[in-house]
Amino acid sequence: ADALTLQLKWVTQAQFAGYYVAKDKGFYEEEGLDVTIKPGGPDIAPEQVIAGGGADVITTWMPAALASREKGVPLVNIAQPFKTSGLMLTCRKETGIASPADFKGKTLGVWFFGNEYPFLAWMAKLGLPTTGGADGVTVVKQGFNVDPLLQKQADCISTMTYNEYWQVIDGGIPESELVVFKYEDQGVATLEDGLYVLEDKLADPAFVDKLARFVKASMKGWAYAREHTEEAAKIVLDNDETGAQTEKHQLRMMGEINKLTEGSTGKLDEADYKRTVATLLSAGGEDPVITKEPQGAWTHAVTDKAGIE
Amino acid sequence: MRVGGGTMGSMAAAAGGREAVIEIDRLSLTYETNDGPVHALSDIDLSIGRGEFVSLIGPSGCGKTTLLRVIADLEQPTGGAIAVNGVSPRAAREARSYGYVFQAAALYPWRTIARNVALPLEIMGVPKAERERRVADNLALVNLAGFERKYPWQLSGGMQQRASIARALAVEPDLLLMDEPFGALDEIVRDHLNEQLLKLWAKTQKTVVFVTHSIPEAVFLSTRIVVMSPRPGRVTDIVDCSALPRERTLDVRETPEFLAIAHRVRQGLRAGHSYED
Amino acid sequence: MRVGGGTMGSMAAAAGGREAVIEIDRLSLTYETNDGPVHALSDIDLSIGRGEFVSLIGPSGCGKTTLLRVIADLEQPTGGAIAVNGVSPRAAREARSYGYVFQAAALYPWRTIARNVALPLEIMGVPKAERERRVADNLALVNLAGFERKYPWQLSGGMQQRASIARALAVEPDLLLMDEPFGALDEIVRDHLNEQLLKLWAKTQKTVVFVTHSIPEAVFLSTRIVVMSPRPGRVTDIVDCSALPRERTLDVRETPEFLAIAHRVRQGLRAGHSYED
Amino acid sequence: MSASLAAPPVRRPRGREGAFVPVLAVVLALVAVWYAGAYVLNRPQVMDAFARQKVEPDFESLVAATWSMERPVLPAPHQVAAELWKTTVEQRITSKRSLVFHGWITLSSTLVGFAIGTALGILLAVAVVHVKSLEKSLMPWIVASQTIPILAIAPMVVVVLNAVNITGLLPKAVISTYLSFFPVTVGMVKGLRSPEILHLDLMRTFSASAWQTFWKLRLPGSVPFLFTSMKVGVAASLVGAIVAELPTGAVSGLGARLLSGSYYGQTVQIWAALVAASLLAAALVTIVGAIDRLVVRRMGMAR
Amino acid sequence: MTAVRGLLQPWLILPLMILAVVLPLDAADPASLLPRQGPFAWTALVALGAAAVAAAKAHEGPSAGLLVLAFGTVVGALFALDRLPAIAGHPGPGYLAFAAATWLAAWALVSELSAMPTRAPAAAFLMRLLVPALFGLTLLVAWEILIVAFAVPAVLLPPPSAIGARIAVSIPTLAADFRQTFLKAVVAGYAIGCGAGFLVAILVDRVPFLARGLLPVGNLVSALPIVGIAPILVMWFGFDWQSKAAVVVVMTFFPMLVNTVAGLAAADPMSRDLMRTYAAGYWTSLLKLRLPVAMPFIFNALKINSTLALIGAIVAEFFGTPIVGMGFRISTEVGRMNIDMVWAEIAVAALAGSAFYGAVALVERVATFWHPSFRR
Ligand SMILES: Nc1ncnc2c1ncn2[C@@H]1O[C@H](COP(=O)(O)OP(=O)(O)OP(=O)(O)O)[C@@H](O)[C@H]1O
Ligand SMILES: Nc1ncnc2c1ncn2[C@@H]1O[C@H](COP(=O)(O)OP(=O)(O)OP(=O)(O)O)[C@@H](O)[C@H]1O
Ligand SMILES: Cc1ncc(C[n+]2csc(CCO)c2C)c(N)n1
Ligand SMILES: [Mg+2]
Ligand SMILES: [Mg+2]
Repeated sequence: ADALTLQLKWVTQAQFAGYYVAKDKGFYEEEGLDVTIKPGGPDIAPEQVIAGGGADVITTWMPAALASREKGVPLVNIAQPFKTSGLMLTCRKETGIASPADFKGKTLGVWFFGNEYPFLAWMAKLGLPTTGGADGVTVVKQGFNVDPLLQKQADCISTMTYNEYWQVIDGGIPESELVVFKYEDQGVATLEDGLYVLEDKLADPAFVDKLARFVKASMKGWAYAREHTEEAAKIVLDNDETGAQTEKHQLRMMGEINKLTEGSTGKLDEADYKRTVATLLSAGGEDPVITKEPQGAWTHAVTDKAGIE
Repeated sequence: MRVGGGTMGSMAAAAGGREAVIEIDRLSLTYETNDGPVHALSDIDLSIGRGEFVSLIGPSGCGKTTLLRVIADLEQPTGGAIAVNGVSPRAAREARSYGYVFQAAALYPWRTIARNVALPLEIMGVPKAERERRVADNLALVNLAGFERKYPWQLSGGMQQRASIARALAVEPDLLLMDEPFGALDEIVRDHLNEQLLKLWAKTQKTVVFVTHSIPEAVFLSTRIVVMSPRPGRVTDIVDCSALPRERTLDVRETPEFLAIAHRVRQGLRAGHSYED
Repeated sequence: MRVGGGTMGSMAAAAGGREAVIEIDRLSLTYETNDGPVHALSDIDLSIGRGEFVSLIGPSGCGKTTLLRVIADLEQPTGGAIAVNGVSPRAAREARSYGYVFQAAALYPWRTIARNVALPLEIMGVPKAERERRVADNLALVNLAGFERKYPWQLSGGMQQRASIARALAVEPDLLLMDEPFGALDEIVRDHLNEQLLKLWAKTQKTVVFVTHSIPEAVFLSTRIVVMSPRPGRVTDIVDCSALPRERTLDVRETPEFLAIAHRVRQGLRAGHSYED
Repeated sequence: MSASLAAPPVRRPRGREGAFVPVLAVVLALVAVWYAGAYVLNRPQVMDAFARQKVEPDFESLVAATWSMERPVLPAPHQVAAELWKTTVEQRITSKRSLVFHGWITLSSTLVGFAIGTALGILLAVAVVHVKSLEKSLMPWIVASQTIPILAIAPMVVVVLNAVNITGLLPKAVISTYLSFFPVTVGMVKGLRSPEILHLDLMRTFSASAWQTFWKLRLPGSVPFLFTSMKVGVAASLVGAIVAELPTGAVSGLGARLLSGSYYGQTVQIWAALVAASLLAAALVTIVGAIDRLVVRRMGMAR
Repeated sequence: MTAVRGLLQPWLILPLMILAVVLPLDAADPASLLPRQGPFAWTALVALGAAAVAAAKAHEGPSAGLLVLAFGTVVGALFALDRLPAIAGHPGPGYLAFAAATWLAAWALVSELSAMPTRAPAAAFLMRLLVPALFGLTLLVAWEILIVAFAVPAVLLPPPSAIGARIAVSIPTLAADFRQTFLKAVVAGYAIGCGAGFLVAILVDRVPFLARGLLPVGNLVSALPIVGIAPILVMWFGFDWQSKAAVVVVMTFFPMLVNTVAGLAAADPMSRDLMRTYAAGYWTSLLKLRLPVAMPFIFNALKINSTLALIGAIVAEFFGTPIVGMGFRISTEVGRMNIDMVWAEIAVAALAGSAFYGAVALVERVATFWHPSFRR
């Protein structure tokens, strides 16, 4: 079987259920593939891993992928299993925030490490400086968890619909005391978990063929996960080597993830791409994510080859 | 061979009826080592009166240092009793009743010579001016004036030893415990310091317990000489020196009394040795 | 006052015309210290022939140890020239031409006495059986048989010093450099070791350079005595002892020749001192 | 100090005999402080919760609530103990839910890293002490190397090592090595230079080679420094192993437990892993200390 | 060492120079032989050859040879750097041989310099700076050549030139980060952590009950993993530098504790006996004897901690900070693939850490001048 290594963006969880399902259910095997899935973690930059030759395919967010492309890592999107963005800003109601207009002077928790681009784009759109002060917002780098909100160290924090948001709820704050702003609703959504490879390797038809089989099997995995939520969550749990995940948590995450993959065939929707690029270009600032329209940052060659419509 | 032994009572008598500064009764000390016990002191009886100058003499390893350390409460006896100034050695030590000159100089390398000598004075809270005076006086006494600002490792062996003598004298204690203080000094300096020590002793009525290997030195300085023998460390003879005048000059060493005493000490010493060839 | 000085040629003559083991020419050494230079050795001329027994005597701090250290290549002279066995001290040291007894015992606390004595033999690659024989012999010589398995801190000061002598002798060098080796020993042991050393010297034709503070010891042992004086360290007299028979017993100390030499040395020593009282 | 007599042995604090009662006392005090801390730190959230239910809590129910929260700021000791019990005794030790399993993963790379680190540290110290040019040129760079934040380069190290097909234990051990060799180097440079001048002179009179001087004098003389450094080194090694578990995918080991616990806000799990790591560290340091005492006794330097 | 110094490098340089002359500089162009590269190439070749000869003779005594060696090294390095862009990604064996020869010459130069006797203290001090600086410069040039010649992706490891350029344009950012991380978190945490370790060691020493109870428990904090405590401390002490200082406190505590405890046990029995004869109290003998003896150990801890503190503060910033600080910048820029900025911060950290360590070492030299390690 052809060997292929996939580097995930984050630790083993339902966010990557499609791949684990495809592996466990033998979908990859059916396509003649031997896929190794490497979990990620904080401080693992999949872009760096692939540049160093540690993986063949990576999952990452498009803003980070495009930024890397400008920095000399020629990443190309070959498939986009996630249709919708799950990123949002979650605030406590008691801070008096009801709409983005109320952000002024507040403290907002943001994930950095390449995840900050959508936020910066949004703030740029709102015209809020991120350097603190009464007229702007104070930004703090948020760690791995939702403590800043629970501890009232920040007025709002970044959350994913499928994960951190529920931790806030579990932390004892009822939904009624929360205000959430989905990036999707604010018109600053950017594409999340897509599949990327290095551009030069696409010149090899054998590699493209391998990728096509991989994408096909993966999408089959995602479809299976949507239909068998509980089984998929169970599979993820089995693959978690830390043994720290709980079933309740993964099941709920699976449900939320399924909402995000809903409507994607795997083929990148050019309109989504254009919207993402436009959002990023609008972010501006002294250190913009991307300075110009990227060229050749995506291809349909793989999905076409896989026979995906 | 035991000559000067006896009970506490007879010892006190030997001390000339004076108030006893040190009273030792059937004292013994055994060190435990990896290859069996070492009987460093065995059944020692000794009484030393106020104002006496007692020398300990004996073959190397016979327990002189150990005995001095017991008096100074640096070692715990494993048998018998001992009193210093009528109290336990510990109480005496805590009352700062004595000054001790170690067999090795034991100077602190981070202090200059002057500050090494000043160390006990600092600890005892002697005011600065007085301290400086005493340091200067005692360094001059041991002929180290001019070396105040040197560090110990910059001095010769004999100079280090003299510095440690100055340190003990600076304390001006009533009881002086000295472990071969003049071992590394040449004859001239040694004679000089012997005279100085005798003068000091006569003037200040100190009690001195003095370990030496030099028979003439012992006879010249002492009111009594305790001869010891090793394995186990015992007292084999106590030689009285009252035949010599109390005020002595170096000339006394030529007198027949002196030579007689020296001879007796030498006999005692020889008896304690294993090889007579 | 300079008596035994002179040029290299005359010194070689003083060495009795024999092949010179140590040749020192206008040697000087200055230590740099925090408060100015110390002139430890100044303008030393000395030649020592093969088979000689030369004692260095002088007031504390006059540079005896320093001179010995220069010969042993432990200190670099700041002026003049020196040759040991016809080569530089460094080459001589690297050829393991000498054994050195330090003023302090310098035993390694993690080695037993036997292993301390064996240390140089291990380093020189002496086979085990031979090593054990030499260790046992030399410990017996210094009367430390039975203490093989003790650690240095379990010995008395004098015993430590004897262990360090045994260590130097075990090397069986042709040239022995000894810095006050018998300083901490009682008279009896000292006499005994003096005789042993003299026997060894006579038997093995060693050359010995010997630092001591005891005038009788120096006279008893030496073929020549070098008298030094301090600040700066100089040679003030070289006393020849050929008036005494080469084979000596302790009785020689009563002879008029002996007393005459001792007197001359004492004069030289006294002249080097600052206080004549 | 001035060595007129054989340098006497180092006197060491008494061993652990009879340590039980004092340790128990200190641990009890610690637990008491911990309970108090749990109350104080968890109180605000508990108050909020009560306020939501519109109840006025009395002290007892406050205490009960602060000590039994599902997501406490500081879990109470018994919660951590229960979690520890659940993840050690109640799991097969081969199970990935067992802390013993994860502890072993971390321990193995700690030990490998520590062994290499100690050897490297001693080696560097020997080189620096013996080769003059290295002291001046290499030592500053050894120091500089330690100022590079490992977590920043750890991913790069792992990526590079992965690229040359070194995976599993070794990349983690490399990070452990990196952290643990430095204390050993610094301590040993000092230790190897600490013999008395007189003792070195003695070696010179024997015309001993540098190698002989090292084995027979410098090394034995540096023992107190060596073991002190090794205690710090083994602790650093454990920290390194745990830190290195993050960029290696954080799939197993105590570091992964800490991280995933943190990521999912499972405070009790974090604290259980923390306590496990601490116990492991204490055990390692204690073992090094025991070896220290053993060696010192064997060398005849203990009284 | 003398053998290495006198012989090894020159004898390796000469064959390498021959290889450099006969093999192509550019793997893509077999005709790119060094002798055809014009006067600069010839100058470099001759200078390097002269340097090799000078290095071979250097052990005969300090002389103008050192200048020749330095000149050859510099010219060789300049030439290697000059040709670097042309051969990027496809270095020829001749080029690599030339670079290796230059590197050997630099090595010889550094060992010659460090073997140079320096009597005046000022010159010795200068040497202490010059030698490592030269050594570092050599490393940087080698790094630049390797990275560019083998076309290592800049996202893995950028060449020093790129890092230098980045530093030049980012001074204000670097300064702000330095202020936040070093001047606030590190300094405060180091002082408190070392102080606490020291005080607990004294406490443990003073109260034997605690020595047996607290020391084993103290070992518990020895390896509190920073990954575990950093989030907790952020929770307790907030996002700003105070929580980083707290992490530094935890990290520096144990080395200080262990070293101080060991140091306090290091006084030899006779020195202690002397104190006993003075009936010196606990504090007196601590102050006058045991602390001075413990100083070398304590300085060990201070030195180890000087670098540990910096690592601790930087890593702690991975777990929640305001958007300034060296650790924040590093983790953020890694995610942004601005690896040159990451290395710029690392360079600042290395510089600051080395200076910190150097300062501690300097104080050590002054404070424990009496220790045998400083007396030769
Ligand atoms: N390392 C040193 N640094 C500075 N000065 C020193 C050093 N060693 C010795 N000296 C000085 O050199 C002089 C000679 O010292 P040396 O040890 O040779 O004397 P010595 O004749 O052996 O004396 P002693 O009989 O007391 O052992 C002394 O004044 C001493 O202070
Ligand atoms: N700490 C120790 N442990 C074990 N044995 C010891 C210890 N200290 C001394 N001894 C032994 O006790 C005996 C007496 O030693 P001590 O030091 O009192 O002799 P000394 O009379 O002072 O000899 P010297 O004249 O050589 O100094 C010796 O046999 C010695 O080996
Ligand atoms: C340093 C750091 N970076 C990102 C995230 C959040 N996060 C982790 S994975 C992911 C996308 C998929 O879950 C996001 C947003 C975090 N918690 N910590
Ligand atoms: Mg003694
Ligand atoms: Mg001397």
